[in-house]
Order: sequence, then C-alpha cells, then structure tokens
Amino acid sequence: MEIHPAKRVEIVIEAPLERRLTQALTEADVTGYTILPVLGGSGRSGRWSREGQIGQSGMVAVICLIRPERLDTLLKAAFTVVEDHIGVVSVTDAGVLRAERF
Amino acid sequence: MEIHPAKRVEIVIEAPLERRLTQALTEADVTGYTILPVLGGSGRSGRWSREGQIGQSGMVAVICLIRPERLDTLLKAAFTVVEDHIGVVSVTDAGVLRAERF
Amino acid sequence: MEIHPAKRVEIVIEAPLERRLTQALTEADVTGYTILPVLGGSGRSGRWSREGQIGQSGMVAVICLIRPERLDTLLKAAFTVVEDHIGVVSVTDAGVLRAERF
Amino acid sequence: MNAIFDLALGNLLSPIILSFALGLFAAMARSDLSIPEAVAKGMSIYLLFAIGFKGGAGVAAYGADTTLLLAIGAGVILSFGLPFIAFALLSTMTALDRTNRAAVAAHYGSISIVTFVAATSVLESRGLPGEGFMVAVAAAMEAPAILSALWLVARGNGSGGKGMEPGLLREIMLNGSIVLLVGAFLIGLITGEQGLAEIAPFIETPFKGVLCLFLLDMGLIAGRGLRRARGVLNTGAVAFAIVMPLVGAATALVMGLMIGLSPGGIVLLMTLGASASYIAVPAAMRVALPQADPSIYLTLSLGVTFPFNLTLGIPLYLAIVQFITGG
Amino acid sequence: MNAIFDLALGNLLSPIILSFALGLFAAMARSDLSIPEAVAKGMSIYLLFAIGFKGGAGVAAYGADTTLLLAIGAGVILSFGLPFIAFALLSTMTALDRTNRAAVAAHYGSISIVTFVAATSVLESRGLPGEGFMVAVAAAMEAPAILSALWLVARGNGSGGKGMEPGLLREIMLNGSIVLLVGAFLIGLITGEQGLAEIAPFIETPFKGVLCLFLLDMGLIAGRGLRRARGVLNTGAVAFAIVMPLVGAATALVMGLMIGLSPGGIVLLMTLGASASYIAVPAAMRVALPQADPSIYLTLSLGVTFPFNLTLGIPLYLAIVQFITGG
Amino acid sequence: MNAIFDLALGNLLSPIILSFALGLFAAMARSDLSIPEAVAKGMSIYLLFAIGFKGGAGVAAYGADTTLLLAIGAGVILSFGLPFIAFALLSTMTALDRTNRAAVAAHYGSISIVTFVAATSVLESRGLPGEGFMVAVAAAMEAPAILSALWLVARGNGSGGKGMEPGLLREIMLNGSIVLLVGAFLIGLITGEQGLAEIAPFIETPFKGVLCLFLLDMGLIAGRGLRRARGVLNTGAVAFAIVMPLVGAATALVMGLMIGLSPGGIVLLMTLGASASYIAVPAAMRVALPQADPSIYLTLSLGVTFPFNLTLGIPLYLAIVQFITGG
Ligand SMILES: Nc1ncnc2c1ncn2[C@@H]1O[C@H](COP(=O)(O)O)[C@@H](O)[C@H]1O
Ligand SMILES: Nc1ncnc2c1ncn2[C@@H]1O[C@H](COP(=O)(O)O)[C@@H](O)[C@H]1O
Ligand SMILES: Nc1ncnc2c1ncn2[C@@H]1O[C@H](COP(=O)(O)O)[C@@H](O)[C@H]1O
Ligand code: NA
Ligand code: NA
Ligand code: NA
Repeated sequence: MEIHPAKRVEIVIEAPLERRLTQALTEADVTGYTILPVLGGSGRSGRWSREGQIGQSGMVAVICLIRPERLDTLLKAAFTVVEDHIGVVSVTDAGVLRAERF
Repeated sequence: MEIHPAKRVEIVIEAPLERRLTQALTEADVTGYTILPVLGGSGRSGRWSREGQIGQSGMVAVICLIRPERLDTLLKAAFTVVEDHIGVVSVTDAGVLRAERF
Repeated sequence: MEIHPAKRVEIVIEAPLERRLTQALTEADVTGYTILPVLGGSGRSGRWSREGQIGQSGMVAVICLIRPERLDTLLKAAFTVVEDHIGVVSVTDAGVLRAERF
Repeated sequence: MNAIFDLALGNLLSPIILSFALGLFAAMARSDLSIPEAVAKGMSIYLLFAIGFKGGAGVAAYGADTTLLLAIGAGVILSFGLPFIAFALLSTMTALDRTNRAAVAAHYGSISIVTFVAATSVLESRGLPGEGFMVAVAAAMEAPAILSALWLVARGNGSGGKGMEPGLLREIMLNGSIVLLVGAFLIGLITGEQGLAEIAPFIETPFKGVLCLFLLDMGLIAGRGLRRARGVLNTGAVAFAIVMPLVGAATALVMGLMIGLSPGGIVLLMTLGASASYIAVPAAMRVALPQADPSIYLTLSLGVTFPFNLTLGIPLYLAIVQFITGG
Repeated sequence: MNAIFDLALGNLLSPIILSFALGLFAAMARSDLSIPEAVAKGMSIYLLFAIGFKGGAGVAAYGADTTLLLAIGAGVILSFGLPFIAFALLSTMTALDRTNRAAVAAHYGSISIVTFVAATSVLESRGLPGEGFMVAVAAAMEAPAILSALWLVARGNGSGGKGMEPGLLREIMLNGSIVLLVGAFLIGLITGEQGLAEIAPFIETPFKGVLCLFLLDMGLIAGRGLRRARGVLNTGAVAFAIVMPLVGAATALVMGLMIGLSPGGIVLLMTLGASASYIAVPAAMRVALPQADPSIYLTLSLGVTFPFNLTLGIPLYLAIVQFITGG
Repeated sequence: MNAIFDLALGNLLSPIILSFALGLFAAMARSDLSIPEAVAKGMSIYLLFAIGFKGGAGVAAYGADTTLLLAIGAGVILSFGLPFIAFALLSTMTALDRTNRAAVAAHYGSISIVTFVAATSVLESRGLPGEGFMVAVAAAMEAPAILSALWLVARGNGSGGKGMEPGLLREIMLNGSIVLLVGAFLIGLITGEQGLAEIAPFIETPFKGVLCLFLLDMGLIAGRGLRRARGVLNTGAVAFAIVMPLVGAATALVMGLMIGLSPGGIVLLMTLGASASYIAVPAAMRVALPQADPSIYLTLSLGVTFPFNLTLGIPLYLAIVQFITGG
C-alpha cells in the first residue's frame, strides 16, 4: 500500500488552552488533528495527576499529521499558544495511508 | 539494551468499528495492539468532540507495533475496515525492546 | 523553528505498576513523562478491555521524550519494572521544540 | 385549542423542559458547561433501568392481555413502515441523496427513549398513565426501522450501503439500551410489586430529578449540534423534522385507536411514532451507511425533532387524545 | 431442606440477583451493554461508604463488647488460615503450578465486600441483622490472606515471587477500599445515630437500587470473564471454586459459634469466609506475583464463586444457621 | 466563647467534616483511594443544580425586595475589592512576586461554592436559613476578582500578564459553574414551589450524603496538594491563608449589617467573603497569568483556607453573628 510522507506532531498542553490551540491551528489552515486525554505527567513544573485536579485543569495531547512542507506553519501556530505555558511539542517522521485525508 | 526494528501503526477510527478492526487484525494474525480513547478531533468531515456525542459514537486510536516485514499485511487488513469510513492511518519507524513480545 | 533531536519512548504497562515505573524513572533522573489512559489491548497474554476490569487493573501508556544520549539510562530503569510483567516498550526517533524542557 | 396552549405552557415551564432549555442556551452561548460522558451514560442507564422495571412491575400488577401483543405488533409495523413515509417526504422536501435520505428515515422509524420517558412523566402528573407494557413496545420499535433503511438503499442499486453486513443485525438487536430496557422490564415482571417496593426509593423517588440533569445534558449536546449545523441544514430539512413527527404521531394515533389502547397508551404510542432515534440508529448507520452524513441526521433528530416533541409535540398529542376520547 | 430451597428461590428472584443475571446474560450474548468504569467505581464507593457508616452507627447505637475484638480476631485468623486450606485443595484438585495456586489461595482467604453487602441485605429483609461491627471484621479480613500467599510462594524456594517487595504491605493496608470502609465505619461510630439520621436518605433509601445496578455491572464483568475463560478452566478448578466457599463457610461457622456471635453475625462471618476477593487481591497479585495468570484467579473468584455465593451460598448459610440456632 | 467552641466541635463531628478529614488522611497516608474525576464532576453538578434550584424556589416562595439587589451589589464590591486587600497583605506577609501575589489575590476575592454549601447546611440544621437569593450573590462574586487581579498585574508595567486576552472575559462569565448555578436558580424561580415539590426527592433528600462524598474527594485533593507543597510554602503564606478569610469575613459582616440581611444571610455573605476559589479562578489564571505558580495558589486556597473555613471559620462566623444580632 502506498504510504505518503508526513510529520507527526504531538503537543501536550494544558486543557484550558485546548480551544486556543485548535483555533490557532485552524487559522493556520491545519484542520486535521486528534485530541487524546492525559492522566498525569511530570516535567519542569513538577508532577501532577488528573486525580489531583478540579475543574478544567489537567492536560491533553493533540496529535497532528501534516505534510512535511507545512510543518513549519504548524509549529509556528502552535508555538504562539504554547509559548508561555507548560507542555511539550515533539515531531516524528511518519507516513500516512490516505494522502487525500490531510 | 537491544532494540529490535519495528513499525508503529496508529489508526484513528470510529468507535462503532473498533470491534471490526480488531477482528480484521486478529484474522490477519496481528495480535498485538493497544487501544487509546480519543477526546475529539478534526478532519475532512469536520470537527467533533466526545462531549458532543451520545452512545457509542466518538473515535478511538489503535496502536500496533509490528515487525517491518508484516506491515503490509497489517495495512491491508486495516484498510478493508477503514476504507469507507472517516479516520486516519499513520506509520512510524520504531524500535521495540522485547522482540519476543510481538 | 529549531528542532532538537530526541527519543520518544512509549511504555504500555499495567496500572498497578504505574507508581513503581515513575519512581524508577525519577530515580534515574528522568523527570519528563506523560501518562495516557488505555482502553484495551491485546498481546501475548491475550485480549483485555478496561470495561472488563474492576479496581485498579487495566493498563496505562507512559510517554517519555528524552535526549538520545540518555535513552539507555531510561530503558534500563524502565526495564527493571517492566521485566516480569506484561506490556511493551517502544522507541521512536523524534524532535523536540523546546530543548530546555527536557 | 386554549387547553392545548395551556398544557403546552405548563409543560414548557416544568423543571424538566427548562433544564433542557438551560443546556441548549449554555451550548449556544459556548459556555464550557459539560456533563462528563460517564455520568451522562450512568444517568441513561438509570433511566432505562427505572422505566423498564416500572413497566414490568406495572404489567405484573395489572396483567397483560392480547392488547400487549397487538401493541407490540403495531409498534413493529410503525417502525418498519415510517421510514418509507419519511423517505418519500425527504424526496420531495429536500435535495438529499438516496443514502442520506435512507439514513434520516431510519432515525424517524426508530424511537427516542428519553422523549418516551418525558411523555410518561407528563402523563403521570396528569393522572393518565399508559399501559406498563408500552415500554416493551418502545424496545420493539428500536431496530426494525434500520432494516427498512438498508432495504431502501439496497433497492437503489446498492449505490450506498454494502447491504446487511453479517453480525450487524445481531449487534442491533443486542444493543445495550434494548437489552437493558427489556431486561429491566422482565425483572420488574418477575419480581412484581414486591420487587418494586424494595427498590422504589431508588427508581421512583429521584426519577424526575435525574431526568432534569439528563435533559440538561441533552440540551448541551443538541445545542452544540445546532451551532455546528448552522448553514448545513436548509429550510426543507428543518420543515421535514417538524412535519415527520406529526405524520408519525397521526399514524400511531390511528393504530392506537384500532387496537384499543387506553388514552395514556395512545399518547405514548404517538410519542414513539413521532420521536426519532439518536443513540441506537446513529451508531448502526456509522457501520452500515458510513457515507451518510452524521451531522444531517443527528441535527434533525436531536436538534429539531427532539425539542419539538418535548415542548410542543407531547402536549399536542395529549390534547388530541383527550379531545378524541372525550377525556 | 425445603425451607432452604424456598429461601434460595426467593433470593434468586430478587431484583438484586436478577440484575446480576441480566448482566451475565448480556455479556454472554455479546451485547454492547456496559457501565462506564467511573460510574461503577462511583457506585462501589457509595456502597463501601454506606455499609461502613451503617456498621459504625450500629456499633454506636448498641455498643460493642469483647465480641467485637473476638470477631475481628476470628476474621484475621480465617484470612490468614484459609489460604493454606485453599492451597492444599488446589494441589489435589488441579494441576496449577505453585504460583498460581498461591495466587488463587490469596483470593479465597480475602473477602468480597459485595457478597457481604448482599448477605446484609438478605438478612435485613429476613429481620435477622448481624452485628454492626461485622463491617470492621470484613475490613480486617481483606489483607492477611495476601501475606499467607506470599509466604506459600516464598517457601517453594522463591521460584515465583520476589517475596515481600518494600512498600507493598503498606500499599495493601492502605488500599482504597479498606481505608474507605474503615473510615466510614469510624465516621458512623463518632457521629452515631444523629449522623445517621442526617444522611440516611442518602445511604439507606437508595441502597438496594444502587446494589442492583452494581450487580448488573458485576454480571457483565463476570460474563465477559467467563466467555474469555472458556477452555482455560478445567473441571477441577471449577469444582474447587464451589467446594472452597463451603469449606470457608464451615470454618467460619465453627468460629462464629465459638465466639458467640448472633445468628445474623454468624451468617455474615460465613459469607466472609466463603467469599473470594476480586478487587484488592488481584491488584496486589499483579505487583507481587506477576507470573500468576489473572484469567485463572479472576474467573474462579468472580465467574464461579461470586455467583455461587450470591445465589445458593447465602441462602444455604442462612438456613444452616437457622437450623442450628433453632431460629 | 464556650458557645463558639461547642458549635465548632459539633460542626467538626458532623459526617460532612469527618468525610473531608478522611479524604485528607487518606491522601496524606498515600492510600490509593480516589474518586473518579467524572463522578466528582457529576457530584459537583448535582450540588450546584440543587443549591441553585433551592435558592430560586426560595425567592419564588418568599419574594425578593431591594435587599436582593443590595446584596448582589455588596457581593460584587467584595469580589472586586478583596483582591486589593489580599494583594497588600501578601506584599507584607510573603516574598511572592507580583504575578503570584495577583493570582493568589484573585482566588480570595472570588468564592468557594462548596464552602457556601457547607455553611447553608450548618445554618439549616441550626434553624437559621439565609435568604434564598444568596445563591445569586455567590454567582455574582465568582468573576469580578479576576479582573482586579489582571489590573493589579497590568499596573506593574505588564511584567506578568498579557492583559485581558480577547474572549477571556466572556469565557469567565460563561464558566460552567456560573451558568449552572444561575440557570438552576432561574429554573427554581420560574417553577417555584411546585417545581421544587416535583424534584425535591432528588435535590433535597440525598443532598447531605452527596456532600459527604464530595468533601471526601475534596479532602483527597487537598491532601495530595499539601503533600506535594511541603517545603514550597513558608509560614508567611500559610498565615495569610488564615488571616485573609478573617479579613474577608469581617468586611462582609459590615456590609451585611449595612444592607440589612437576615442573620443567616450575613453568615453566608461572611462565608463568601472568607472563602477562596479553587475551580473557576485557577482555570482562568492558567490562561491569563500562566507564569503564576498553581501549586502556590491551589495549596493556599484548597489546602489551608478551605479546611479552615469548613472547620473553624463557619462556626466562628455564625457565633459572631449570633452574638451581634443577639440571636
Ligand atoms: N520529556 C517529556 N516527555 C514527555 N512528556 C513531558 C516531558 N516534559 C514534559 N512533559 C509533559 O508536559 C507537562 C508539562 O511539562 P513542563 O512544562 O516541563 O512542566 C508534563 O506534566 C508532562 O505531561
Ligand atoms: N491530519 C490529521 N492528523 C491527526 N488526526 C487526524 C487527521 N485527519 C483526521 N484525523 C482524525 O481522524 C478523524 C476523522 O478524520 P476525517 O476522516 O478526515 O474526517 C478526525 O476527527 C481526527 O480525529
Ligand atoms: N505489538 C503490540 N503493539 C501494541 N501494543 C501491544 C503489542 N503487544 C502488546 N501490546 C500491549 O501490551 C499489553 C500486554 O501485552 P503482552 O505482554 O504481550 O500481553 C497488551 O494488552 C497491549 O495493550
Ligand atoms: Na419514530
Ligand atoms: Na474468604
Ligand atoms: Na472570597
């Protein structure tokens, strides 16, 4: 089966910023992403767990598959939101099965 | 530690098809996979969020680690299920720690 | 945007061992990780689903982004916990946006 | 006419409908108010269990006769038949393609259990309870409509669906809500009044309150759907979503009178005929007719027909039955 | 004998047991009916809190004497001792290896709080309530069995477990369900009848209904386990899962008579002896004895012994006690 | 003085406070006891709906006069003003930077609805209920404090926040808990006593019990926070978290007397002034002041001030009001 080259970007970000991130992505014309729940984690700002939270706190993971040439646009858009906040952004080389899909 | 080459396939698919997908995988002798919940996403068919759903709708992410030579078998099996439906299939090069495990 | 090389390690492990794993990681000075919930899966020890569980059973996926040179330390720490148990450990080449973050 | 209006107003100002309206408003205003999926599912399990159990205990207390069988028969015929009417209406009122028309039609043949529950609740406060076995009729009406829709698609030279996938029928019949509803009905039937006495403080006392919170969630979901569907739906489709429940209710009214249901029972059958599914059928459509667009059938069913029935439909059906039966 | 049979039948036809049966059926038939994990956990928290609180308030109302201490002592001895009997039985009845035998044995020394709750519920409707402090006995029996199992493995030249990992004992003792049960017991003890009056509408009124839905979920889980375990389990293992509760109940009967419990209290102690854990112990086994196969111990405990106790066991234990004490 | 002590003790030994203490203990002892997020959220939705509805029905029953408007005005002024007092206190008592001081200040201007609910519950059992409309006052006090905090940061040449991001104000005002509280209040107001009668078995009967389990969860969360915060917080900050509620309560006392609230109403206004937010404000701070450290403001608000108000604060405020009003 033909596999089309792509980049897989994974953004772990605070839940209250989710709406802002997807909006920034949409404005940058990145309309393909998947949002996964996160149970807990640890980073520079210490350890946390969803069970120790009330309300809309906690984090989510946003996964974007994107054409390699559009990676920079995506990262710039994401960065404006993530910048001041805790969270990580990672990129992996990937392939996608149905190219018309993204 | 020795790392064995593998492919990591990530399939985002509608929840009502989960059973069909894992069945197709099992029939193709792919018996290792992990299923993650998905909170929401966006793609060609627009935006959705788990909170806007009733019943078994929504999507799940199925992750398979597989020997590189078996990738095509897996993709073909997955494709028969995913074909008509919304969702994405992506592939990444990976390594696995315990080769006897897959 | 500058992307720093990294390794992305994904460990699928039984939930009752989560605390032990994160402790082992912390002791090995790996303080960055994200924990995702897992709905179900299949492997050498058969198929399971979170819905078929009571209490703290089930699995979680722990994702670590780490500098390539520290990969071996991480894998050794993880291995002491995962060793006797069911689960998988996979590694992918990745890049990270904010290097000071890990 | 005035009576209908008063009834509708009284209905509109009940905590139940106002909770739905609150949800609708919150979603429209893009509030982040949300009810966790697990809690919503828990509440729907509670409601299905309670309504099934009470129905079964009702049959155990007052007995069942041939009307029970006739009513189930009528329900099955409605569920099989209404999709054809819906399909025809959609062909004239909208420009939807065959697959989407069939998918929407399946929803209107099947039923909405929450609308049924709301009608039960209204009837009880009016002292006009329907037959206990109407719960079984509701369960029997969930699935047949799906088969009609698949047949409608297949007839159009299979351009859309792959026909009846093996396993799908079984899956539809063993759908969680059908199993729970029928199972609770049987438990109520077996344990009867004694069983009801044991668990009444659980399934009767807080029932209306839980229904409020559940409808709050339904309002949130419907509101989000409507917000997204702006522009997607044209007037024809929206008109269909209001005409079709009236057609379904009218058909059900005739059948209810023919088989001799009580006034309350007729109102419930009309409500079933008028209501459209948004749980069982959408899931089945994703498997059987993936080309059909969920935003069309969900918005019509949940965004238009559901609130219509809840606010105007049920009082109207009740008033009509009261007028006809001179109640 | 007839009395036992009638009792068993009456028990079988209660909404509680029928809900369990419904879940079992739905899972066996592969219905997609399921109760969200969070809701099931919420219900178990409710049940533990309610049962603990009521026990504590009961002790506050009627006082506690040395029987309380004796009963807790008896419970601890049972929990430590039963695994050895279970291990010996498994050695003769099955071909399981040492680790798996020890793991299964741990489950049968420990207890199932839901079985205990169901027994309480049956006793109450028979007007034969046990001592309030039996809740404390239940809590005391959760953990010791795990230590016996680890010792049994370690004795076999450590071929299986790594012995007692540091932190594990603390983890077992501070297990969520033990903390909640004991904590609620203490709150009930401290606030007494006044506290009970304040929250009785929450912890007493809907109790049986919640138990129904909870057992529906247990039925679903047990059914899924049984479906998966087909072929894995042989006759010997299944026979063990029915013989062992009888042995446990008999041992508990003797101890209960010796320490002078009330008839209701004896039935509860027998139920504790007869029941097998499926929450605390499985989690501990995954950490301490990872080589043991969960599908063996979970299926025996949850798939065979749990339904056996619920349907036949409890009525049997009650009938025996009534026969002996002439009740 | 003795009366205060007795009241405090009586309050301490209620199931509600003991449940909180149990959660605190379990978290401190690192038990794995936990309440699923979805269940906790479901309980908070229940509590908000119930308290809002009861407040609205109360206003419908007894009417509202200008005191209602005065009370809302007083609440808004308190919410706007208290952050400035808090900011000044923090400047002298701690070495926190400007952004963190502003973030903490926002929490103390806003309110904790659970503390409010607990106070309502205490007042009811003392036969001293406050005005129904105090719920509306609570809702009105949620947001203004956030604006004061943002202004405090902006004044310090914008070193911390980016000012008022577009959309944030709307987001804060349409925060789920505000919408639910106000919405339920309006539903209660519209449906009045009849509506209350319909759903009272749901929103009144189990209320205290649900509050117990909810506070158990709050105890778990507070305990986990405290465990993590060891060392992070110094004496100055902790002292602030006890002094500030007293200052807030005193300010509210004066305003409550001025606008002529009932004794119960004054206690509620004092409780609102004394309590600190841990739901709405933290989420807003993550967006508006991301540089502020959540572990500081959450620990002070949830780990120190919340338990202080629950155990000592409320009885104290009640005793003071009884002393002043000669009640
Ligand atoms: N190296 C890492 N690998 C995986 N996840 C991380 C890593 N660093 C941070 N995270 C995630 O991002 C969150 C915030 O990280 P930080 O901004 O470093 O406090 C953490 O709670 C983790 O969920
Ligand atoms: N480019 C993408 N990156 C990540 N997830 C995607 C992408 N495209 C689609 N998805 C996921 O697949 C679902 C269906 O996509 P689609 O079939 O394009 O409507 C979306 O809701 C997303 O969860
Ligand atoms: N090849 C694989 N790909 C993805 N996940 C796997 C794979 N093998 C095992 N897993 C996950 O690890 C769990 C335990 O696997 P095992 O130890 O093989 O029984 C499974 O239930 C899956 O969730
Ligand atoms: Na219908
Ligand atoms: Na036992
Ligand atoms: Na305040």
